[in-house]
Amino acid sequence: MSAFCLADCPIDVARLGRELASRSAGACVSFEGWVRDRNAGKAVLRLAYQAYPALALAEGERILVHARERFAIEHALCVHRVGELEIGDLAVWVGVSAAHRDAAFAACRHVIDEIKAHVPIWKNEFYRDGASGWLHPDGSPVSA
Amino acid sequence: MSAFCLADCPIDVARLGRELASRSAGACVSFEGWVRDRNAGKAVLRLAYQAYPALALAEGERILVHARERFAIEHALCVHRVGELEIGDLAVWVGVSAAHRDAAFAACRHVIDEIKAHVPIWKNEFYRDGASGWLHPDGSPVSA
Amino acid sequence: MNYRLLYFASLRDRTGCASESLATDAADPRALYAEIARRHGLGLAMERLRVAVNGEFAQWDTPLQDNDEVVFLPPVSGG
Amino acid sequence: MNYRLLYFASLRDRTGCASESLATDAADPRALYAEIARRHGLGLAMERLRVAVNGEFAQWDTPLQDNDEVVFLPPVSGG
Repeated sequence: MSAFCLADCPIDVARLGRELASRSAGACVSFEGWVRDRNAGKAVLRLAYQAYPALALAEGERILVHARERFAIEHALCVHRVGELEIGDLAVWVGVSAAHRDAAFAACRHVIDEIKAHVPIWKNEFYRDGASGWLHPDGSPVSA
Repeated sequence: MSAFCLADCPIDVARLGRELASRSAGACVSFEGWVRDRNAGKAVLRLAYQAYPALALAEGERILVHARERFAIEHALCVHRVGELEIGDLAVWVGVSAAHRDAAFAACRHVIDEIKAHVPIWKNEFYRDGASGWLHPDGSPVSA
Repeated sequence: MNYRLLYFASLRDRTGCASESLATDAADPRALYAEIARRHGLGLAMERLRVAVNGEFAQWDTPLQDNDEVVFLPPVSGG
Repeated sequence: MNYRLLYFASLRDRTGCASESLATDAADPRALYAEIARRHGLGLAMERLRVAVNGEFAQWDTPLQDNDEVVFLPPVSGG
């Protein structure tokens, strides 16, 4: 399995968690990004993620390889959803196992920050007022 | 359900994760402490946790209440195993949901650190060389 | 030269297409973006974008080859 | 006075019991620990322990009441 995946169906967190298992790991930290019902003060109904798959997979893999080099961790995995999501849905999952919790927390945080900053995936939010919009990483709208 | 529990059977992580759900939460961070096959250079075969239940439950609850006051989070839960555990078993689980990931990461880390430092639970490691020992928080042995 | 362009997010909405093939004299991504921005009326400044060529990040002045796949990437917002 | 003592971890192993009831003149946890340390031959210094009375952390000089439940807590090692 690649360490970074795109998924167009719900993420199976239990199965992913088992991939992190290791007899020498004492800590496992996971991050889940969920679809919130509000963003920047606007009521959100649902959202859609679009990805540029070839580059997203390469970038995601690069980020996870780098995390394994930089932190004393055993396994690091990430799955990002694409397509339509509802409020409460799991949009992105990052899991890291390590001998000790310092490295697991630091690497998990690093990976989600890097994924959000660099992987070519775009979020389109659909608002209760009928508007929709592609977002910047800081949550402000992009217009082309 | 109390926010802090002791469990003498395997922890149902999927069910606990559902307790963290919230339409206004965009981030969920969880920590799992697993039984490692080594500690301080010694090969570990299995371990046993003992708790002083009345005080452990009160202390655990106090730590989670404090976390909800200190961090901008929605839910925080923790379950700690007692009894006999094997290598790879889940010994302690902490889950935190929040609007944003900064608070979720910080609170999750804070909770596990406080649990390990203050809740009256003791770990007895059984080593391959036949020895066993109750441990200090720093991993060094306690002798009474 | 002929290029294949892929569009994502706001650029896909604005151009109205997920991909297009283009014959042009533009020899690097900078010139190519100027041309398609003019043709599609794109308002997103080049400084806000990154560019990828054949599935890898590239520079704005990287010389393009015939049949390259070129993608102008709006600011990402995954996670 | 009569106290009920609970023992955990290394103290349980050393005393060989999970709990015991004790009639003694010791009037605070400090005096009580000195007595049981002597009787059970405990080597763990009081400075390494905390004490709980009736399920709550207490001070070493908190006056004890008849029938209090007293627990001397070795350094914890959960997680």
